[in-house]
Amino acid sequence: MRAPLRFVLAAMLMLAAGPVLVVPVLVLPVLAQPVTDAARGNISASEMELQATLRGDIIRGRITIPDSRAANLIQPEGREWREFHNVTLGWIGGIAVLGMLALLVIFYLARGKIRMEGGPSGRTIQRFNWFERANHWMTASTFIILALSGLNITFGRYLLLPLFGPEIFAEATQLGKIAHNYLSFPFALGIVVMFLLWIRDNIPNALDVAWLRAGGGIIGHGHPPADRFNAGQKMIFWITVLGGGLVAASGYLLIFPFFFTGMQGMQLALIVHGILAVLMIAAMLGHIYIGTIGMEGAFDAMGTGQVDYNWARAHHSLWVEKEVVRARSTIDGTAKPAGAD
Amino acid sequence: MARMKFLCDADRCIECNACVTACKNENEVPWGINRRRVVTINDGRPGERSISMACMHCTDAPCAAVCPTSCFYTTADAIVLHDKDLCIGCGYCFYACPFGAPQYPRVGNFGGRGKMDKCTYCAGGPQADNSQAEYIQYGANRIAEGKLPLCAEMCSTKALLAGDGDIIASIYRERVQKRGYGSGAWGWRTAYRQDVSV
Amino acid sequence: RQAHAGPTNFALPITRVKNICTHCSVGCTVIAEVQNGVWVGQEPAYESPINRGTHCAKGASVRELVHGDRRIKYPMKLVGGQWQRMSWDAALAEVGDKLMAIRQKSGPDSVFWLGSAKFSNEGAYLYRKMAAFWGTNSVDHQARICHSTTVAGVANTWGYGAMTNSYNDIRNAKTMIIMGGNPAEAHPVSLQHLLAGKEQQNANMIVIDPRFTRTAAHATEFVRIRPGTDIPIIWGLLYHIFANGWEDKEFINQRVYGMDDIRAETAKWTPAEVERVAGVPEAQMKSVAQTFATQKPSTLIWCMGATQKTVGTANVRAFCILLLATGNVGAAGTGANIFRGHCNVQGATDFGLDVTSLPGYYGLDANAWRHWSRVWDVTYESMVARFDSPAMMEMPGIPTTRYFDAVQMPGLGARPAGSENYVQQRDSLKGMVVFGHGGNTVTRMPEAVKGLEALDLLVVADPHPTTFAALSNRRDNTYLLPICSQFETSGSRTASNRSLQWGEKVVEPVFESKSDYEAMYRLSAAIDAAAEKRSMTFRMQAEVFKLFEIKNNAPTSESILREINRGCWSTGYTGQSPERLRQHMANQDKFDLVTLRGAAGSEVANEVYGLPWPCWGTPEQKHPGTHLLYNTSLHVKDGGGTFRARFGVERNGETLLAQGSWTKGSDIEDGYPEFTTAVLQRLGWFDDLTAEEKAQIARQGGSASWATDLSGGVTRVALEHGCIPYGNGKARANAWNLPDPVPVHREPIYTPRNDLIAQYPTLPDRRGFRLPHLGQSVQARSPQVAANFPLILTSGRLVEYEGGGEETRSNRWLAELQQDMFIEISTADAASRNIKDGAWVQVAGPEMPQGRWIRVKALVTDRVGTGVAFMPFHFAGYFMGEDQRSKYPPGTDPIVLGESANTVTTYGYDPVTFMQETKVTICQIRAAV
Amino acid sequence: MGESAKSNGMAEAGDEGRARLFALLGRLCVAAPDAGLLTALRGLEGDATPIGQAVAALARAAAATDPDRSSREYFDLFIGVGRGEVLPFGSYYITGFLHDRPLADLRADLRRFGLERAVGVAEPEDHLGFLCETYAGLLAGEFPGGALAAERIFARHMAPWVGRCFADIERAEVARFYRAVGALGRTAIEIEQAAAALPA
Ligand SMILES: Nc1nc2c(c(=O)[nH]1)N[C@H]1C(S)=C(S)[C@@H](COP(=O)(O)OP(=O)(O)OC[C@H]3O[C@@H](n4cnc5c(=O)[nH]c(N)nc54)[C@H](O)[C@@H]3O)O[C@H]1N2
Ligand SMILES: Nc1nc2c(c(=O)[nH]1)N[C@H]1C(S)=C(S)[C@@H](COP(=O)(O)OP(=O)(O)OC[C@H]3O[C@@H](n4cnc5c(=O)[nH]c(N)nc54)[C@H](O)[C@@H]3O)O[C@H]1N2
Ligand code: HEM
Ligand code: HEM
Ligand code: SF4
Ligand code: SF4
Ligand code: SF4
Ligand code: SF4
Ligand code: SF4
Ligand SMILES: [Mo]
Repeated sequence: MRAPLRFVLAAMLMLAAGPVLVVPVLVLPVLAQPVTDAARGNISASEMELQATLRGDIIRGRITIPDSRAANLIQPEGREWREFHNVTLGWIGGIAVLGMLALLVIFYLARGKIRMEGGPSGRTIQRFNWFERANHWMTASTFIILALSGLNITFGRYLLLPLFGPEIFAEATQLGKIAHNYLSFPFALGIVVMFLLWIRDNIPNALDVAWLRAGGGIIGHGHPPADRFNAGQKMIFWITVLGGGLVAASGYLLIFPFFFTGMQGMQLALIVHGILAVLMIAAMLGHIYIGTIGMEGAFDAMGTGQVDYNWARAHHSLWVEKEVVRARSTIDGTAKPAGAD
Repeated sequence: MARMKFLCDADRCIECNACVTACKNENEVPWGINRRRVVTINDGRPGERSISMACMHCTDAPCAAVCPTSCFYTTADAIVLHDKDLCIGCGYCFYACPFGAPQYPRVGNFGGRGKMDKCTYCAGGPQADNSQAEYIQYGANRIAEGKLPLCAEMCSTKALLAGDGDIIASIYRERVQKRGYGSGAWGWRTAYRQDVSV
Repeated sequence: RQAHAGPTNFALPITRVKNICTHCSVGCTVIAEVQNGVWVGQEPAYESPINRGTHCAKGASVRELVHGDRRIKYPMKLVGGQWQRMSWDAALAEVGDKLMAIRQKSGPDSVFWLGSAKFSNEGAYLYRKMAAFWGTNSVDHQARICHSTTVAGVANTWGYGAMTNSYNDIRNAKTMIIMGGNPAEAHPVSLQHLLAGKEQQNANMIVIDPRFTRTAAHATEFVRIRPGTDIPIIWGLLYHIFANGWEDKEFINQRVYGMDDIRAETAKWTPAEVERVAGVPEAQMKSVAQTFATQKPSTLIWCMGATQKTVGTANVRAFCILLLATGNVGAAGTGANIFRGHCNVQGATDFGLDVTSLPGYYGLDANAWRHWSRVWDVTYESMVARFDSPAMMEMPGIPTTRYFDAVQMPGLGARPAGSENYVQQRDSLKGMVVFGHGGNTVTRMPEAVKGLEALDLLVVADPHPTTFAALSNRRDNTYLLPICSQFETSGSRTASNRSLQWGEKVVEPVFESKSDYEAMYRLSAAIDAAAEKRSMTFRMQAEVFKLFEIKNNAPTSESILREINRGCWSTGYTGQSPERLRQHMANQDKFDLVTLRGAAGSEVANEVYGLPWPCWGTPEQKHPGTHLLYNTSLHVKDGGGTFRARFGVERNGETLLAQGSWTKGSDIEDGYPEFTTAVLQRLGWFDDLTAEEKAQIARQGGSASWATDLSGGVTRVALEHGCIPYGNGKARANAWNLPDPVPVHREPIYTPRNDLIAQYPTLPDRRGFRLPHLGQSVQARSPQVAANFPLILTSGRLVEYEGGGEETRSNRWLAELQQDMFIEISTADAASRNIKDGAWVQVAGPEMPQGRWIRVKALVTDRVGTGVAFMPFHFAGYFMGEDQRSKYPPGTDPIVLGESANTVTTYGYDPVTFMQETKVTICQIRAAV
Repeated sequence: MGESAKSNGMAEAGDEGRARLFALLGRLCVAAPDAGLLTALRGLEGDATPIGQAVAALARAAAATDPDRSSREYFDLFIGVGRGEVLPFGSYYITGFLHDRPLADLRADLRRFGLERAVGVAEPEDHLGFLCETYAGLLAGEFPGGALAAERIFARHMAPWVGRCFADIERAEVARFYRAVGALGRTAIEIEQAAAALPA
């Protein structure tokens, strides 16, 4: 009885070395039953491990200490997670961040700074009040620190460790981790506030289709009509709200390890967190580009809160119209600070 | 140089927890940190086996691969150790470890974890051998004293073998040949990509 | 606080001190590394042939016993429900005074002296001696609740109540049955030998148990039985053995008496009946029977699953009979391998820490008292004067399983007319002195609480406060005396295999704790002082300690052992001098792993490790000790032996002496009776005695038996002639003096199989040990309550905890491993009760107060079969839901507390020893509300 | 003795003053103060230095207690029935276990300096009070070993834990009078430690 089993085992060993995709298909049916050493009722460690590896199962038992995680004897998915963290995330992160940077450089070189048509008018209009701006900057600054400290966790050991040596790097990473943990709170708060403040103006509608079809005016020259936020900005909004929300949610799973979930959950949370984070970073790079060197006049919206009338007309024609109407009524009616809605 | 490994002969292990307690005693490991533990699979059913598990000191150690601060190092005896001064307690090694070996004290904010702790193969840490500083952070350095891990030395049934991988594998192989059965070396496939074939 | 010590400072010199693990009877050597009187490390003791460096969790943690902060540091007493610290002198003075008050008013029998299997041999002997000088036989220890039935059953079968072989010798077995034992948890290091034997001999390892235990996991065959059906199983096996002629006819003819009576009884146990009663199918029974009888040598290993029963003695007898029928006694790889309990329960039993005997199993009759009076160098008459009456002197005392009944029942003075509810002594129990014993380890705890509360005086002398301190609502007259562990004193302990091992003091007793020796010595003085105050002439200290060397306010263990050597002829405890034992400890590495013999050319050449008793003659005669009892293939001087001829020479015309069997080189090539001076004379060997020996015998009255001859001459001459002094008899398959001469199955008192009660009833009500002993009248309740308590409840051990668990639950390394009291319940029973693994459940038993439950966690597992539940008994500190932590002296409460299994366990006692029934009762489990 | 220690008001009196301070701390940790000692303590005055302040607080605390109360306090704090609120043993503070390796080390040093615990004392030598008294005796030159021994005892056997232990006494629930003793002890240790840290 044992001899054929050993044969199966040997076969499996060879198969395991073969193409990863083929193995489960070939072997699973054979292994449907736990293979036992019939003479003594023994389980073969090696076989069980192999099956577990192939199926991604945990070999789990009973343990007397209360820590239920300790009851996992062998958890082969740790290997998959390692693969994700060291390889997949590296690639996705690398491509997303570096790719976006490269795109922006190319775009800048090709298109240069998008100028205000007709130059600044000199007249301004209030676009974001102090509260909106403060919240934006709180979110933005914490995001940047989160991003840098996060990226450091993923890439620092390759990029910074050789430069600074282990002590300094570990110290910095430790600080980064603390910052990452604590700044997650203002960041998450910012996301929530942004959501509440701006959701009204970010519901997608028919205008957005047109705007998108027209390429947002970035590619061409004409400016499709847009309300307070155009489709591009809405995308940033939704990326921020949804992506940020998920990053935060997954992040909190990570901050309170095993409080909400088990080992697989933790691994999944890290996968979600990592991928969304790097994608968000890429998206935000684009946003930051437009908000600064990419477009003349854009920064003011978040700087002083006052945008040039011409800029506003170009990008948010419908919004400007409404604002003008409202401004009049405000003057007529009881005093109400502009843009307070 | 020897390639140190652990091998738990599950046909001998009786879940007596001597290994676990010896580790606590020798390294003064605090409550809640279990460098070694015993897991019983198929509890209460024929084929029940208990396996004592700690860090296996893997070949191409996954913990080392994912550590953001690269604080792991492998000794000349192939023992996988880490430097607590560089550890930031992120838990990545725990997520990657196939054996759940890394352990964390509950300290600080949130569910925050302190420096990772794990089985050192009773080989201390990066400081000077058998120094106070080494002991405080890592426990005993029996390897430097020319001894083997206490968990294995005290194992009631001599189920837990520690020492040069080739030697313990041959001890195990001999046992299996003699008795005609054996459930194999738990964790070896995963840790060393190797099996003790008989 | 940081929990880090720093490594051992290698600059300081390290002394390695050897002592013995204080937990179980395996007797693992502990090597302590000591610097400046501090125990700094524990290293593997590779030299020991018993453990070869290894330990179980408990042994690996013993350093903590001396370092933990939860031991009691100072004597204290309860005053109005509050603990108060006091000095030793003050505490002892008060205790002495109160003891004398009880003695004066109610007589010496109103004090119960509970001793300990944790004592060294010397401590156990001393405690027994003290009780004798106090004038009572109510002195007991854990063997009562452990292997008392083994001792009774085995001794009544072939002579000595002890393990016949050794853990190491099991390596020779080809077949082993482990029945009613779970050594993987209870004797973990023994598994090293069992599993090595199993592997190297390709041996059969058959586990017969109601539970699929950690041991069963390693068995080649597991037989699941209904709890309490061991006799049906054994008889069922013998049914097949006799039916197929697999018995060892030659062995039976030569060395066994009464086997035909067994044949008749086993014939009733047809395969069908066995299956009906015990639940084991015929095929499995037959194959086990065949394996055991034909693949020899075979050994039977048992423990509490067999002994803690209303039929404990009968169980044990049945086990012995199976061994006898298959010729599996007295040779390597065979035998009754009785795994004993505590580290020194064997020694404590040997030294008569028992209500029926004086040291060395001499019994309580006048001859025994005269013998010991001579050893103690006091007159017999002076001893008689210490007792209430000569009758009380020879009457077995109150056993520990019933102390609380004896507190609550009136004595003869207040006996209600016609009532059987009385204690057969002047007055009920009033005072209790407990050395080294838990309070949660005896069944019927709700009754125990009442008994404890009714006591006038409770003294607990222990390293820990124990459950006794916390269990009841006592408010005064309760004293705690801090005793040091065996690592803080020296002495010998006898492991399960009868080997004596000497433990050296590792460190000085911590804080104000004192050794048992010192506590007893000073307590005696305090009693004397109290007597003097009352102008009583009664004195203890001068007499009890007369022959000992006193150093630092305590008798030395060496001098006590020498007195043991002088008196314990009956068990061959005469050859093991302190010097020889120390020599063995120093030469541990010279002993063979399997034969335990010292290597040729070494200091201990050919001696058996630890000089297992009997080690005949004086130390100078250098008897090697007896590795295997009753082994006729060796010369008696080399450790050979026969079955004891202790039951006479013939019965009903049939000889009780061996026929055609003798030890190698015996001058008498047949059976022979015990040696006495008269026998020597008849054999013409009397003049082999030296003049000195003759003079001593003359001083003793001119005649003596081998056991009472203080000169040792009778023994010496017998050995010179190749004869064993105790005679060459037959083992008894029929022990006519027992309630069931041939063991018969009797249903447990409480059983779900009420259909079997009529056919297999328990014994009728009777009296014993000064107390009423109810049988059938309690069993009559079973059918009435069965519907409410449908599950069988059994109990036992976890590897991490020891006994009542106060020591081990205070040890943070061990406590971490088992943090909650639990009950094992089968998946089927859990499912039908909607109970999830790890959830809280409530458990109640038929004798608990109505509507009360204990609260424990459910461990849903198929270790137990459907209809059976199991609880570990190591927990205490919760009592039917009440948290008793605050009742411990602050800071001495164990880390882990839990409900006690014995809150649920019920009435039921073995008729021979009053062993408690811990293994079979009934219960109900429900999800916690 | 370094500058900062001086300015803390400790070393004005030099080794002798320190010796007296530690002798007092030792005395108070070995046993509760009797009436005489309490009276003497009430008379103490302190300057504005941290030590002076702590001494003044001790004087006030002494005025607010009596021998009975302070001895009950001492008992609850250090002895207790099973154990006191504070376990004033070095080994326990350093390792979590009583009678562990630090005690072995301490005994080696004590033996080297020819010091011994009094007969009949059940507590091990790493007791807070014993160490303070020993340190005081060494500073005062009453015990053999001299300054070198004092330094060693302090650095190796007191510095790692005595401060924490005094702080625990200061915070202990049952402490009243001993709160002030704890504070004084903690301050004294902080200053000694600062001084020890200075380059010689
Ligand atoms: N860890 C640890 N080790 C110990 C001790 C300890 O407290 N803790 N105590 C020591 C002492 S004092 C002793 S006496 C020994 C005891 O050692 P053991 O007797 O081996 O231990 P237990 O767990 O009490 O019970 C043994 C087995 O009896 C089974 N059993 C229950 N009812 C029956 C029955 O009716 N028939 C049969 N055949 N089996 C039954 C139980 O299922 C259990 O598996 O252990 C010693 N060693
Ligand atoms: N339900 C149920 N109940 C059982 C059992 C069961 O299987 N089921 N098993 C029974 C059996 S077999 C036994 S043996 C008993 C065990 O029960 P106990 O003997 O009551 O249990 P322990 O807690 O081991 O008690 C030993 C005590 O001795 C103390 N001690 C240790 N060393 C020394 C020393 O050197 N001197 C002194 N004076 N004291 C010392 C320890 O601190 C401890 O308090 O439990 C019995 N109770
Ligand atoms: C240095 C970095 C950044 C700069 C310079 C910047 C600049 C700007 C500017 C100028 C606007 C106004 C656009 C308008 O007028 O509508 C804006 C809006 C916004 N920003 Fe940023 N931003 C930065 C970072 C971020 C980050 C990190 C986030 C999110 C995590 C973010 C989220 C948003 C959102 C949701 C809006 C509103 C929608 C939109 O206008 O696109 N910004 N930002
Ligand atoms: C509420 C918000 C967030 C929380 C609670 C959070 C929490 C965490 C935690 C706990 C980790 C694990 C490493 C560690 O312990 O330090 C982590 C990793 C990481 N975080 Fe965040 N984070 C948040 C937001 C962000 C954001 C906004 C970004 C990026 C823009 C980000 C990027 C990363 C990256 C890249 C990693 C490393 C992933 C890996 O290497 O697998 N995080 N985060
Ligand atoms: S067992 Fe885990 S911690 Fe140990 S070397 Fe392997 S991956 Fe690392
Ligand atoms: S917890 Fe520490 S050791 Fe583990 S991966 Fe993170 S930094 Fe590295
Ligand atoms: S090798 Fe040492 S550190 Fe590792 S588990 Fe064993 S005893 Fe603990
Ligand atoms: S000491 Fe040995 S037998 Fe016991 S649990 Fe550990 S590995 Fe298993
Ligand atoms: S408890 Fe028994 S088996 Fe365990 S170490 Fe002690 S003596 Fe050995
Ligand atoms: Mo026992």
